[in-house]
Amino acid sequence: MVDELTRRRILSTALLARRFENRVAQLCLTGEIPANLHLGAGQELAQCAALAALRPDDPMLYGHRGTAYWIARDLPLETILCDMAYREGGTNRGKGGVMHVVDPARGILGESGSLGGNFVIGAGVAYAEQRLGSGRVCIVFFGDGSANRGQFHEAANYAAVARLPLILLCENNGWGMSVPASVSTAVADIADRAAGYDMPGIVVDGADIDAVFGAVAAAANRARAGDGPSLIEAKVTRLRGHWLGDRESYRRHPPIGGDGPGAAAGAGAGSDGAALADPLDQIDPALREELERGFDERIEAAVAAMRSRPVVGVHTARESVFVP
Amino acid sequence: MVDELTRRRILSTALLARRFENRVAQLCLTGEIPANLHLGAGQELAQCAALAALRPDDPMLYGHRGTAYWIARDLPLETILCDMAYREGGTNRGKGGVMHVVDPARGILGESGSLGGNFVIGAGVAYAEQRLGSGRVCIVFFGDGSANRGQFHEAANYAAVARLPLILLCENNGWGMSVPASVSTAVADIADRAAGYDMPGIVVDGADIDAVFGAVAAAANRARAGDGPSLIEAKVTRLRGHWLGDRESYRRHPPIGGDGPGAAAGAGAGSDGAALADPLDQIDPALREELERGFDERIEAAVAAMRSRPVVGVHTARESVFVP
Amino acid sequence: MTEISHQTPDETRIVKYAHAIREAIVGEMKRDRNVVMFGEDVGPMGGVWGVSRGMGEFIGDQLFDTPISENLVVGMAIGMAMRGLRPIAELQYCDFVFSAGQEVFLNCATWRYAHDGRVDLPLVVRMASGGGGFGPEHSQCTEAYLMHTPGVRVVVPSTPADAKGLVTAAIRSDDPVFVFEHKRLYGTSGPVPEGEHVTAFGRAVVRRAGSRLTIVAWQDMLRRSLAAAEILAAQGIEVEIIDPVTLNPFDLEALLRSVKKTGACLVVEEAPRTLGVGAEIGALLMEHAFGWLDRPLRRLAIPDVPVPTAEHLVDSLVPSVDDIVATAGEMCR
Amino acid sequence: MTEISHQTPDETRIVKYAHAIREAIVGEMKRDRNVVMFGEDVGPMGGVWGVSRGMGEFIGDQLFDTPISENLVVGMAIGMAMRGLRPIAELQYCDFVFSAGQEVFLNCATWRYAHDGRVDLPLVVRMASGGGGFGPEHSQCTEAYLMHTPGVRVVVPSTPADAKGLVTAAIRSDDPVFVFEHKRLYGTSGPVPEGEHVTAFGRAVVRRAGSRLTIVAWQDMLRRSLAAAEILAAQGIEVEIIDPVTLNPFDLEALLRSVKKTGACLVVEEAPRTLGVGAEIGALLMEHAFGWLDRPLRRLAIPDVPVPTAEHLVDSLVPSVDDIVATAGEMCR
Ligand SMILES: Cc1ncc(C[n+]2csc(CCOP(=O)(O)OP(=O)(O)O)c2C)c(N)n1
Ligand SMILES: Cc1ncc(C[n+]2csc(CCOP(=O)(O)OP(=O)(O)O)c2C)c(N)n1
Ligand SMILES: [Mg+2]
Ligand SMILES: [Mg+2]
Repeated sequence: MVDELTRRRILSTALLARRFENRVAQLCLTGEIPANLHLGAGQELAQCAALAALRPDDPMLYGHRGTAYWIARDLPLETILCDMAYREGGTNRGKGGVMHVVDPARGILGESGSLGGNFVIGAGVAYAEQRLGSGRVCIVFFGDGSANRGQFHEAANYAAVARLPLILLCENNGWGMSVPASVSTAVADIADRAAGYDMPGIVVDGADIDAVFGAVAAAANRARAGDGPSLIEAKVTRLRGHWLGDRESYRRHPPIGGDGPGAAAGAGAGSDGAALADPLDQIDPALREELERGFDERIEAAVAAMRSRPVVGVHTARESVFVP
Repeated sequence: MVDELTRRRILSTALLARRFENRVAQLCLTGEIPANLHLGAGQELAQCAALAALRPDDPMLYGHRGTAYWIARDLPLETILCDMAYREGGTNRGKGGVMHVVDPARGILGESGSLGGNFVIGAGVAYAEQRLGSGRVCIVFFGDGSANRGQFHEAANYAAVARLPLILLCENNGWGMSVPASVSTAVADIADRAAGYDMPGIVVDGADIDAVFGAVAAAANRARAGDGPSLIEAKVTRLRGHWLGDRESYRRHPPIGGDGPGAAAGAGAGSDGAALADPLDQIDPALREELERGFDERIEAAVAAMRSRPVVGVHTARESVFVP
Repeated sequence: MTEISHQTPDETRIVKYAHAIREAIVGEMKRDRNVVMFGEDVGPMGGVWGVSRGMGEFIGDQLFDTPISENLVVGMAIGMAMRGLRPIAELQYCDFVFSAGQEVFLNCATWRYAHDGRVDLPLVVRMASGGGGFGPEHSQCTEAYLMHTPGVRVVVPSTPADAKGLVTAAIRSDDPVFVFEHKRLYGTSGPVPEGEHVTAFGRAVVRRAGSRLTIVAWQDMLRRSLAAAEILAAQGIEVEIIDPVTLNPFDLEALLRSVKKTGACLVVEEAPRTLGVGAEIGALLMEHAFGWLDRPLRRLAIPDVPVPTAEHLVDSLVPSVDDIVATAGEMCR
Repeated sequence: MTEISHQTPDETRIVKYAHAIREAIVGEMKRDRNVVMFGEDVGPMGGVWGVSRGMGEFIGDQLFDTPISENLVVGMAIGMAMRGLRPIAELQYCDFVFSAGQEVFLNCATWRYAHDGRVDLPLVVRMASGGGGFGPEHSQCTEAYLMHTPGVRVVVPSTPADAKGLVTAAIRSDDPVFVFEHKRLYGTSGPVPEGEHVTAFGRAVVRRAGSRLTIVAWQDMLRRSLAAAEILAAQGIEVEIIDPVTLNPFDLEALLRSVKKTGACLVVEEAPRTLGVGAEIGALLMEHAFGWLDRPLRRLAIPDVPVPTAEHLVDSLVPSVDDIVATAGEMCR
């Protein structure tokens, strides 16, 4: 069981990420920010609970879904916005945008834009932590669709052989862009693959903070003790389509609209046409109100700060290819 | 249980492949043929039993170990020798050598020189057979080491999803070149990975003809019935090192010499220093003698035929890049 | 932006590039049931670029989604091609030739050769190239890598008509063909012949005739070059613009014909300068046109950096209409 | 075959190329425990090319075998490099840059850039290139592909001394460096400085001075060019031979200096002609040496076909000493 303080932190981070994302979606719709975010709505609790179970500097290779990964590591909202808006004050000055937010001191190592890269790179990170005796654990977040890349296999096998301190955290939302898992993936549970690497494979409900936290904490203990990697699969819901603006016409039933920025940003309907359950709705309204207090001000302050920053100059495009 | 006729055919093919390989090794040692064969000694029974359970035109992507795959498909010894010797009369006229023997009418489709290619290409072949309703099954032979390539994963997953008529036949000899499976592979049984793709995974003793034949026959029935792929793992022994001439100095104990061409060609010692058991030794000597009758004459005739063929002309090097 | 002039002036049906590709695919699928297309999100969604949108009738039979498994996507195409199908594999971004690197550069390129032509690979790989806003791993123009690879054909349609004609020809080809579809062109329109339309490989097209300078460009750089040519014409400088149409085979004769006339050549491309296609054109001109050239080759290309994400950064790196006008102007001074 | 003349004439210790590479690795491993090397069969076996033979003392700590997982091998190097190690990954054949295509061409090349230099990748990928008898997927010289890829360094040592010096420099470099080790050179010998020896990147070396023609060649083609130069000298033709040493960075100044003197250039390389390194050299010469060139560039390379398996077929495709003599002779007539 997650202690109360931690639970509040997880909920608060997830709520902030959601509210922030909604604001980002608005900024995208007005054209102020380029609309290339993959919305994290529905998956924040799992992401935040997992990171809460790790140390603040445990290295991570994050997934492409949402902003909670960075918020959970206390990266200022302003910084994230500046990356999204290609402004000074972000982490990658227009070169990487929202795909390549980076801050090594916070364990945010960046992302492979081509899916699969994070697995093998994460194995290398874990190898380094092990060899340097840092006591750190590397976590790789990935979607169920990405688990079908060959790199998953190469990394999982070697991580197990070398007992690397690696946590493979699958956010299984049942979709790879427009393709349902049933069409792309031979097993319902990605965790079933763990047996093929002699590592633990655990399925948890991604909306269940205790379950996610517990599984990741156990995996981290195991990894720090030198007992090797774990595969954890959190079943999550992709509430609002693949990208901002995805109307999910590929779902069998027509999407059902909602209200608020989320509705504009995506469809929010299950493949059976039913509205999808939002894990954040389980939070007690009073607690939610309390936790969300001040969020809008923080977000608006970040937006204002972002707006005050200049767009990155074109000279940056020619920098950073090689170490000077 | 394999019927008597089939058993004799399997044994006879395996014995011929061994005897042929020994002769090839001699020709390599005298420099008449370039020495780039990966010796199949120890794995022939598994290879021949597997192919005996399939139809003669079922497509195959063979492995790099030995010549039994082709002999089992009645490719003339002379043809194989000509490919090895870069002479006219082979299948690839010096372009592919022993790595790329090909004869589509016999289901011999060639080989990916880079390991892993055969898995995904095999999936495509199986897809085509399924779609064309040919009733054929594609078999991919591969080593335990190759099972750590990402393509294994991508192909296994999709073959299971699409219920492709595919048999993944792992010849697990415990080695990938100089690297023992314990150092490279997280599971002792490659077949354990089948669960991750919801397909049957069967381990058989590669020296047990009935077991191999039975498993492949069942997998073929399954595949032809539209029930999808299978992973079969035959435990085999690599009797003579990775390549011709491999003295296996990387094994913990010094290699123990034997006699005959095999000894010159490789070490033939287990990692514990004990001599390895040759599965062909289980054959009743009288039966073996009977089956081997005429082999030497056939082999010598093939060698003579090979010698009578001209080395391929250099013009061939500029042909066959594109369809004319 | 200037539209690329059409090849068939009598043709009046105006169609989008993406639609023209779809027409080619649908036409060939109807003609031959062994034509099958697959890739990530090509089914109900119609592909990330919308090329297979509205092709629902083929789903399940000749059109299907794959897992996110690029090695498999290209590898399957190889296996299917060996056994009588005519596969069309879609990669969402042409950067992903490297995600299936072994299958593309080793297997596709060498299988037929290694097996002495006993196995043909009549396969097509379709991919989206170039553009801005997608980041370093989703924005490249990787055609030079393929052009350095013997054994594969490389096709770069610049007009909707060529898109239809080249994709049709690619599907009918018995060799592996890599089709680069430029992201900025999917939405462009132009005249496209109705019904069957096949564009031959290896025939460059003079997109604009002129006497002072030969510009070689394709796809988005061709559009920019045509726009630049208008501006240059207003300044009294008539440039000739050659669209190679296919890079393998490459129509050297057409290039030489033009350069013989103009005496100079400018290559404009959306790829890193070093060993971009322009390098080969430069070397070829040295070898074959040394006597006629009165000015050195110039290359406009991306300086040797990856493609950034921000569009304004991309714009600062990729040759612009202004860059072309300036460089061509200098060359004609 | 003529041995490549050494850079340090006072040095008399004669060492093999493979051994020189090992010296570099061992030296750096002793100097810095964060230097680790891994790959398939590099441990107890010492590598397919014997480079790590006799390095048993490092096994388990700084030297280890990996599974047959090329994506992992390069991907791990990236992750390790991010976190303070200095990884050296061995790929058995340089064709296998495509087996780890995504990691090599997308991740290695763009990670630092996409993340604005906040993460460095001090990694080395060592690979064996060229040769004959290994077949189309194990014989290529893939340096042009890497040279077209901004973000990675490309190193082509031709002498044992350079092998030691460049591998040392590669390990110390904070950028991803791809080291091409030529199969036909592993067994060649030459003088190699004892102890620490670092060869700077980006400085071409004049391997033979001459006035009539500049030949650019590296590795086995350099050896053949040197042998050809002897024959040409006997005919009274003195050619200058330039070894670029590294292809990225490329020493343009050295090339121009030589061509300014000789007025002509021949590139000899062991890769497909189209968009081989020679193409870039041709284009560069057009751009920078147009006025000095009195004869067109010539390129000797593999015609655009894959590398076959049979050695005599390979020999018929790869530029030979005779080819070089003939072409250089023609150019100097
Ligand atoms: C190698 C590669 N193939 C395809 C893509 C395009 N792509 C980006 S996200 C995505 C879907 C990913 O699905 P999943 O891993 O389940 O993550 P989710 O989007 O569901 O969070 C695809 C196909 C890519 N970036 N890289
Ligand atoms: C992608 C790739 N990596 C490495 C090699 C070199 N190689 C050839 S055979 C081999 C070992 C294969 O081991 P395994 O699959 O177990 O088959 P075995 O040799 O034991 O029969 C290696 C590493 C290759 N051909 N392709
Ligand atoms: Mg998903
Ligand atoms: Mg093995």
